Amino acid sequence: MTVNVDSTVIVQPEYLMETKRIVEAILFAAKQPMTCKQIQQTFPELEQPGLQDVQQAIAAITEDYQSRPIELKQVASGYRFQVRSELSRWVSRLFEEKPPKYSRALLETLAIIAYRQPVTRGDIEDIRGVGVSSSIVQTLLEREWIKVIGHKEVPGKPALLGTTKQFLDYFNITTLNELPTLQRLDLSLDGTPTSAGKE
Amino acid sequence: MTVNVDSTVIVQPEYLMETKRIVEAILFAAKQPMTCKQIQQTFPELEQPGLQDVQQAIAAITEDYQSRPIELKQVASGYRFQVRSELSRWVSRLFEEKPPKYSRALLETLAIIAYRQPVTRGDIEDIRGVGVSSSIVQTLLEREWIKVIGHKEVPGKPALLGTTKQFLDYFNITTLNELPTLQRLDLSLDGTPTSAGKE
Amino acid sequence: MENAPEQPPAFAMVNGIPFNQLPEDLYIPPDALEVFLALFEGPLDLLLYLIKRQNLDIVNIPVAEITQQYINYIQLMGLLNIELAAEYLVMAALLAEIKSRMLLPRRPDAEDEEDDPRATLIRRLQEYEGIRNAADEMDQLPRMERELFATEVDISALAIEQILPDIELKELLLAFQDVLKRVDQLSHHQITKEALSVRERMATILAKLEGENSLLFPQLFIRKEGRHGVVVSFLAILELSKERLIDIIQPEPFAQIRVRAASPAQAEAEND
Repeated sequence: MTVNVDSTVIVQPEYLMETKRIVEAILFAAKQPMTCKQIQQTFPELEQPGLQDVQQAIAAITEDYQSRPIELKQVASGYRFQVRSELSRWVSRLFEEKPPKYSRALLETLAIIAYRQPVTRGDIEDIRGVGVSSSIVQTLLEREWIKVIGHKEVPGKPALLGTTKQFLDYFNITTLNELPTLQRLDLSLDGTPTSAGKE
Repeated sequence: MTVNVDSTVIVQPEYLMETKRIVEAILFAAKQPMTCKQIQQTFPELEQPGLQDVQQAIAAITEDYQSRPIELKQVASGYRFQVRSELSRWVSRLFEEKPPKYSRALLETLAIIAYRQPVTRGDIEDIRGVGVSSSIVQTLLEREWIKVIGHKEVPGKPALLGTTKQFLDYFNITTLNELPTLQRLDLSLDGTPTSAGKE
Repeated sequence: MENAPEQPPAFAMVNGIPFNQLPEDLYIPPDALEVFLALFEGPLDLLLYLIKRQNLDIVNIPVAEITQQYINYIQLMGLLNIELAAEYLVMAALLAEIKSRMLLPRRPDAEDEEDDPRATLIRRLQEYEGIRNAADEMDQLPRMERELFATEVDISALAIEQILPDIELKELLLAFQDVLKRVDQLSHHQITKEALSVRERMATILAKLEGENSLLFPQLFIRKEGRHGVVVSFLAILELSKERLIDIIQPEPFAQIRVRAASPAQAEAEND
């Protein structure tokens, strides 16, 4: 604890350690994004702050890091500290492995699941007009970007696929609404083109 | 750097600020401690700051985090950010998990060491008929249930493993003689629904 | 393009050269063309490409023309031995069907879009185009490991009590029994109290020798254990010697017998 050096140093009893300080430590120590609730419950049982206190602490911390090269960011499954994207040019050099590049087939499959969920593999094949390789679905499942969210009540009970919070986290967004708008042309055949529709 | 407090405030040239910002980002993103040299070499070749600049940046960052719940700390292999130890009490609940269960392989390895000591890893592999992962041996060593009690005089000088006093204490026995024998097991397990028992 | 005006638009640009015909001329390295053609993600993708290349609107596809181009393409793919998914052929058949139906006079009462044979195809093309664009845009989003990096803050300074798994003595024995069951040459009666105490004594003696240059033979016995203890220690020493874990030395006749650990470098004892 640093001190306002005005003669009287108030030694804080341990249990009075500021909520904000603890919230910050929890966010830094956690290996995945943390919701307010999760942060609250990390405190020892009898010392848990109110959710509003946690929220306030988060706002204050976000403010504190405004000028630093890292930021406290809200994604789908909570808050996490991350390096600001404008520094990626330097930071990416830390890692010998190039970030994974995903094939068009994988990205299209992922986009269909994201925008049209819940969908079956058959639905994906209908939209893309071509078979879906199981290795693509496997990769997406393993990355935990998609999951089976049910089964369709048709013969064969095919799995219905949807996206996960981890998918949103990975792409740095909080909800599916933040995905790029799906542009769709109208279906009129009378020659009037392109009144763009939104999903 | 903030140290020489002789009234003259030196305005830092901007490129120095930038360096500091990048160094901070690198330290936050790195998965292991970073030396000054490693930090320097993370910069693109034509933009690498001097080692002294890196050193200065580190000093400034250390200063900046003085009042925060994390600190930039120098350890044997370089610098890294770490959560301050005084926050253990609050943060530790993040990492408390249900105790895991030891694998079959670990139990068998421990049993062989207990009943057949002193044995080498090779001996254990011979008896089990499969390789012994070093992480299992490591776990048992860390748990202080086994120790290296010598080395076998054969090529490679493999370590000879035996059980420890802590091992006896854990099982609440005073000597290895008190380890149950198979005969006794057969008696005591008579009628109990375990996988073992009669052939 | 500076080609003859009558020529149809290029099928493909390879190294900047427009490519108009099946590869009879050897200008075009077939490999490059193969790579180019293999880029298509399916029949819809290829169709979209053909339409976009001519700046045509999806809703006004000149079916006859596009069908011809499409068929040219899949012939080309066949010629180059690009593995052609069945979907391409299905699409060719569909196009041909639409084309033939477009040639027939429309019934006057069939104003419905439903009856336009192109409707389904157009809807699918539009849907696919939307997804294709969305996939492109999604690929541009900043994402972890590429533009964004998690912060890695060490927690080793924290005192975190790790809860370790518990095991019971019985489990240990069961594990050992399982091992023995798997190994034919070992049988139950070898695991006797006697053998175990010799084994334990072997470990004790090795531990005693650790850090010592050598010990006198009698130092390895504990008098107060009595006859039984002496026998156990003696058996342990013989066993250790047999397994070449210790050396028994007598420098000259009738000199005191000494025992030392077989490993000369005692210091190594801790690291394996």
